[in-house]
Amino acid sequence: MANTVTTPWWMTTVVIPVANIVLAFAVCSLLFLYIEVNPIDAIVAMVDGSFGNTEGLGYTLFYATGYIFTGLAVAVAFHCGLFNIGGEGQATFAGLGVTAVALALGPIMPMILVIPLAIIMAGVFGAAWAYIPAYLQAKRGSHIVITTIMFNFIAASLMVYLLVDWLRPPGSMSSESAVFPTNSWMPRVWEWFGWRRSPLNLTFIVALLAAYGTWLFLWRTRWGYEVRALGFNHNAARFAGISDSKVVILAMLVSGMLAGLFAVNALLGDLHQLKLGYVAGFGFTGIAVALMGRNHPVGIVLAAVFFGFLYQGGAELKFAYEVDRNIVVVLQGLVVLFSGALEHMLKQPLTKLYIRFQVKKKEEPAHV
Amino acid sequence: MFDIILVMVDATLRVATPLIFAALAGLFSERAGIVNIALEGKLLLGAFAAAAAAYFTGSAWAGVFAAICVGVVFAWLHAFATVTHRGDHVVSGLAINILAAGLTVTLARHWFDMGGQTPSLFGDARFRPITLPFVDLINYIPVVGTIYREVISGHTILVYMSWAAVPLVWWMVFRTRFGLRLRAVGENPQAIDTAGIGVAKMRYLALTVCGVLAGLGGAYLSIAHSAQFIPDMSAGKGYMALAALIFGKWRPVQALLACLLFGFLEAVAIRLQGVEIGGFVVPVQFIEMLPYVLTVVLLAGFIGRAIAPKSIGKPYAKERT
Amino acid sequence: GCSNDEPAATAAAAEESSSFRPAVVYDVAGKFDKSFNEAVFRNGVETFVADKGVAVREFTPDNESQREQAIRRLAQDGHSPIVTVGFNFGSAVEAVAADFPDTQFAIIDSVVDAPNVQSLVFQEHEGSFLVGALAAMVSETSTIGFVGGMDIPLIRKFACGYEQGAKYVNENINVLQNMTGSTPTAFNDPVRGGELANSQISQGADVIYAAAGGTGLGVYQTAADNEIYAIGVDSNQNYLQPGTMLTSMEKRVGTAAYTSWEQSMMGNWEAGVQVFGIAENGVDWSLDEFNRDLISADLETAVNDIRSKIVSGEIQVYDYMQNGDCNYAAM
Amino acid sequence: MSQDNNKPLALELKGIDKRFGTVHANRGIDLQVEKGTIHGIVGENGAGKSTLMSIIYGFYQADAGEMFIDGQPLIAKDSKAAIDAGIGMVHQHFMLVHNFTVLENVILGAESSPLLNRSMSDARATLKQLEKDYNLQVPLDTQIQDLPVGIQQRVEILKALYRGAKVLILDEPTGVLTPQETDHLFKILAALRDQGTTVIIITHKLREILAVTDNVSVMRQGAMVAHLKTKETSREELAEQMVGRKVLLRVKKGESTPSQERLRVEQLNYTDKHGVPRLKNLNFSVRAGEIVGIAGVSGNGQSELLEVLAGMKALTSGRFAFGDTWITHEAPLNAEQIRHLKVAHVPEDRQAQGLVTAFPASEAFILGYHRDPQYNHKVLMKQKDIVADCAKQMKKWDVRPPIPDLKTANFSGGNQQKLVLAREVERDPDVMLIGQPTRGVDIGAIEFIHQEIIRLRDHGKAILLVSVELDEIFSLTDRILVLFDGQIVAEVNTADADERMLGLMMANAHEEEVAHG
Ligand SMILES: Nc1ncnc2c1ncn2[C@@H]1O[C@H](COP(=O)(O)OP(=O)(O)OP(=O)(O)O)[C@@H](O)[C@H]1O
Ligand SMILES: Nc1ncnc2c1ncn2[C@@H]1O[C@H](COP(=O)(O)OP(=O)(O)OP(=O)(O)O)[C@@H](O)[C@H]1O
Ligand SMILES: [Mg+2]
Ligand SMILES: [Mg+2]
Repeated sequence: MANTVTTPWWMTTVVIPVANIVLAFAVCSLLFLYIEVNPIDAIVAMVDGSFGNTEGLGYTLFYATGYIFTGLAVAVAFHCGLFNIGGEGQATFAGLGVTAVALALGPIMPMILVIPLAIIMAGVFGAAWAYIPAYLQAKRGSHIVITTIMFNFIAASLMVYLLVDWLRPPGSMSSESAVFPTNSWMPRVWEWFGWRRSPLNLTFIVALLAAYGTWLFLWRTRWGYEVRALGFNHNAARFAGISDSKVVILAMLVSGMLAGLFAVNALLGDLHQLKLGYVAGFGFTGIAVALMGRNHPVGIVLAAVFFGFLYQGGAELKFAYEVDRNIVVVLQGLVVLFSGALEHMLKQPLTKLYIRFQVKKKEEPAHV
Repeated sequence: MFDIILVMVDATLRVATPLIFAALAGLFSERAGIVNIALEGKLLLGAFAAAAAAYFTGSAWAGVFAAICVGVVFAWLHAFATVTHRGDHVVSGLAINILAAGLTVTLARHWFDMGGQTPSLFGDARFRPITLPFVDLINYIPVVGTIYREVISGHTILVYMSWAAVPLVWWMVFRTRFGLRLRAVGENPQAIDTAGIGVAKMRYLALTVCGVLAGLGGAYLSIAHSAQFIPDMSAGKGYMALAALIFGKWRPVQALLACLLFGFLEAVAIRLQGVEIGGFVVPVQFIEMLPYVLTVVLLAGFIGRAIAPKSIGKPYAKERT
Repeated sequence: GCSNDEPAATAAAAEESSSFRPAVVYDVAGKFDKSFNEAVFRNGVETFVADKGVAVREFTPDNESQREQAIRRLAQDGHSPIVTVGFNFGSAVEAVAADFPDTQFAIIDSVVDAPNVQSLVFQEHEGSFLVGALAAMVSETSTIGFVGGMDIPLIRKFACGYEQGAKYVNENINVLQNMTGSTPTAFNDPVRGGELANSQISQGADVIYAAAGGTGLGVYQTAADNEIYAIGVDSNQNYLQPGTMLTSMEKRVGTAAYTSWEQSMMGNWEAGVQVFGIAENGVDWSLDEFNRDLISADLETAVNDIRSKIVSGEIQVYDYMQNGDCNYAAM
Repeated sequence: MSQDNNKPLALELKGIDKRFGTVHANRGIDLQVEKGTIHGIVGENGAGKSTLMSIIYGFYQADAGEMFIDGQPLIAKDSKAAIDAGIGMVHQHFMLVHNFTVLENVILGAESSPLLNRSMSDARATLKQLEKDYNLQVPLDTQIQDLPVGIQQRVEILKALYRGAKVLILDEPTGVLTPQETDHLFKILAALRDQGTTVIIITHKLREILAVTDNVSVMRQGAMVAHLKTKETSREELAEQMVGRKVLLRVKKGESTPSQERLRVEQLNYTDKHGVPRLKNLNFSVRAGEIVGIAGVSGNGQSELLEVLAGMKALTSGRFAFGDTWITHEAPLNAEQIRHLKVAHVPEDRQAQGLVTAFPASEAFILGYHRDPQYNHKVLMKQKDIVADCAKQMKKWDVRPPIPDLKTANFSGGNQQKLVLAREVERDPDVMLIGQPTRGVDIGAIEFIHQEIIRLRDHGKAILLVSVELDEIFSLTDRILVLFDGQIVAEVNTADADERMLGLMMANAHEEEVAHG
């Protein structure tokens, strides 16, 4: 039929994302100039502080680990056509599971059992917190965006209650649990490789495995097939005998599980105790990570490193210039804006340009 | 007991005001087919703009004006992404919320260097409660007088504006040409387009009104309800307003009632700590959770299904490319 | 703003660790919170810089995981002593102090038991007793209020001292008490503070003491709007709403920080718990040009009388922390 | 062009060109429409008719070309400009707000006052007059969603007239109407013409063109290929112009030899989620080796019947059986379970139901069979086998291009349909449920698909065929069931049926008409 010209892969996966990031940086530079920080210096400080030495790199990859989990969580739900804004709450809730295992079993079990158990619990708790919104979406049609947002708030309140009334050691004033026994601490990378100290830990490997697992799940199993089929075209899914509600719930369980694994990195890997608000917006930023990573595990790992860089670079900026780290939040917002909400702004003209060029090449001889 | 109820109702009205503004703002947006989780960010930006402008100028009205301007600008950004470039509405909303969180604190630190807060506002730089006329006159009438004095009178001007806004919005949406087109563009933009009215124009207009109202809500937070901006001061009110809008089935009066309900629950949570129910102390966190749990329960369809404007969240594109 | 002229403070700076390089890490509310952190800044950092001509490196973390990162970073860069403002730093200081045995650390409001950590704790109940007594003296309704920030033992300690002071003056006084919340945001929620004050006022309170950080600002505002008295906390907050700020319960955290740096500079810094009570000038009530008109000579004498009784030990103020309750009558 | 110029032109187009991304929808189109005539435009699906009309109406903007209305240049930068110039359009898919009343829909965008009540009372008077003039009765205060499509169409016409249209464009107005409703519409159009309105009507039903128009233009693949006077042309000529070559009107097929019963339906009822009964007490059966056609005007339950039988919707009461497995409301089976009963389903709308167009062909090719052990290890799928199988079938069914990795959306309609047929047929089913097998498919593919369906019948499949094209029903089926309002109103052997009779049955006017006649 019509001469179809497809845009080449490098257009959508390299040129456009990079253009969007550059645009975000450019706009943010204006803000840097306004607050009297030379944007070039700022970027140099950020890059140097996050990749320039093993400590910075460690932090960058540590943050990236968290983003990989929350980004994958968003992506899996997205492939099912769902917007899981509840990563924050799922990770929060999973923190309770991890804490329970670490505090209850840590003293009586060897590391080799405690850590895997804690990982499982993180997944189970995360999934459990995603289950209710999923169920309500599947069976009662409540809008999952609203319900997951509400579940973030509910998780936050629940966490306060449990932490303050139950988990806080008597007499302690901070809202934190007791410190976990050391045999539930994730081995840290710097101890092994002679790096400078950073919280980067074995969970990074778990995150990479999770990314690979997510890819296998989505593109190499029949369940992933059903998730994607439903996400793209729910009529076709119904035609194929795919159960809407089962698949929605499955996708959200996997999504919640991935978000829950965030707790492993943050709690077993770094904090070693449950603290209020320990998720610190990573659940939300996971949405940006997934968007930038185009909802593909490989893209997500790369985007996660990018966001890890932003986060660590932001801290570095603060050390260097005393500017508020929030300027990096602005940068994140701009990245979401340009690579998410305004994705067509550059994509359309660029691809149009490309197509016009290609069509001319193809059509001229045939049609005059 | 009567006293406690009065105090609660009084607080409810104060706490619900930003929700009312934001819900009405959302109403314009969503009726026009634009999902607006950016309400949260607009409230925050409005609050910051109002506090900063009021501080610099010493005038609360200048603060309101600034909040409205900022509300409208970010509403246009939302429109630019979702209408002009047909971006995803939720993603655009999130981007604005993230931007709002970052921008307010960055600018606040740059201008005031107070950990992201603005300085406290004094005198005319903030709105004060106004005592309505005739309070003394009818004060002596038993119940009515007390209610008038304690509950109706003694709020800031913005509270009264929010009350006035509800019937005004109702009239605009259901009794004017603008309202007819607004509702049509959210139900079936093609019908609007083929009727010779620009879909984009209608949606920009709707979002402009949305920005104005959200700005008012933000201004209320920082220069009427309190007297300074603090980071993350919106604290989820934008989301709650959206939920109220959905309960209200996208109708102003019902949305108002939902806002009052949420406001009431918040007022309860503020005041009732360690309430005992049958000897069991209800943790305050559970009361704080209540609006959220209620939202979830109600959304699960126990109030009858809310039917959203039909083309909400769908980018309008004539040409598939 | 705060000028920090050092170029990017990276590892290179750490080399010259021989020189004296004090540092402070504020809590997330920041050094301009008009309260706790600000007191460290105004009466600690600013005065120290002015007196000694030595720069103090300042830092404010943004979130939980940055606390430890910041302290560690400062220690690595050769800063010492590092004063951390607030009990929230407890676990972070504990962890970092173990890794940097040669660096001196100080923590305010918390006790960390390590050979290189100084724990600076205050007798807030004594100061609160004073302002409670004053509140009872001026109250006409025999009802006074207390608005706490986050519901933790430390804040209960304030409340308990306040109540004791009030009852000492007027046994039948009604002391309304509210906590703003159970998370750290309870220290930074003026809106909620205002609502709580409103509620106490409607129950008859005519003096309200806020021990709630930034939340207090809403309390003072509401008190001013309703023309009743409010009592400030931590810093001298009398200037905030002149005319209705009865006094402030000063907790001289700034002085404590100052002392720690000075000791280190002089070489007589010692680890361990240091207690700051009324006797040590660590807590006190404040009287300045902003509240001079509110405090009659009689009142002043009466309060100072109680003050000296506390110093002398004639009045023993019960500390909530002793048993985690406010059963002072049992003593 | 051979149009005599005695009549002035109401509308003239010169060199209109339009692309949608890679699709060249209109290629340099010239058109002249005489004032006070009914002008037909015919062309196959996707020929570009709707696009052209939408350009005139200002809904799309042409990339190149000029338009004139009454000799004056028309710059239709948006629909408002076109409306102001006196153009009205009834779109193929109605442009109505479903939860507005008729009155609100009519005034939308043409309100006489900023206040709604004033506008509505103004409009009410005008509309009463129009209703009378053109015999276009509509209930003004009823919501659109409560009205049948025929009436909705009248609302669209009223909308145009209310705005003072001098040129009225109707895009495929008869697709949703029974032959009798169509006749009524044509009477209205004739009345409009007689009062001086120019009418442009689009359809691909040649009979209608011949019945109602004065002039006719033919479009093929985005270009205007002929302008003819209706009186001087014939069905055959038009068909040939439309498809660009001589076309076979019917496929050849032998006698059917039905054997055992494969599908049996008893007292089947289906009520949709809004509580509207869609299928009422259906009873029929299909035997191996026969093709049973379901005829009816769109929206009379054909789609629901297919979906219920295929397990996509659960029946409300009654029962049906494939072979000897009974399916009831109490014991429903989903689409997958039904497929296991050796039932294949070619859905009516392949893009919306039969395929996931974002998937590569190899993945779309296993939709519905993705759980088969053939394609699965314990956990992972047998990726290589899937691709190989797809490649094999693509070759066999001549799907072009035969690339299993190509995104399904990038195949043309006919090739997509072949992919779906290949998938469903190659599992050797006993029963086939086929909906609209050739909708939007080019002629070459139609021939191929029709022959394939006949071949399947001859191999002993039991086939249930739903089609809105009566021609297709006639040329393929052995038996015809007529659905009207969810009921089977007639059953005839194809050999005994003729088009007129079927049309009457589809309108359920059979009995009356017979009584009259
Ligand atoms: N909005 C659009 N965006 C992209 N492509 C379009 C759009 N509308 C139509 N097309 C494409 O343009 C071509 C012509 O479509 P058009 O709707 O004009 O055909 P038509 O003759 O009206 O067909 P039908 O009989 O099916 O209505 C088709 O290939 C179609 O897919
Ligand atoms: N010779 C042919 N071979 C294949 N398809 C054809 C042929 N002639 C017409 N068609 C297609 O068949 C469809 C209907 O054609 P036509 O208008 O002749 O049918 P009709 O009998 O007049 O109408 P109706 O089906 O409403 O009774 C059109 O889509 C047209 O493209
Ligand atoms: Mg068409
Ligand atoms: Mg036909």
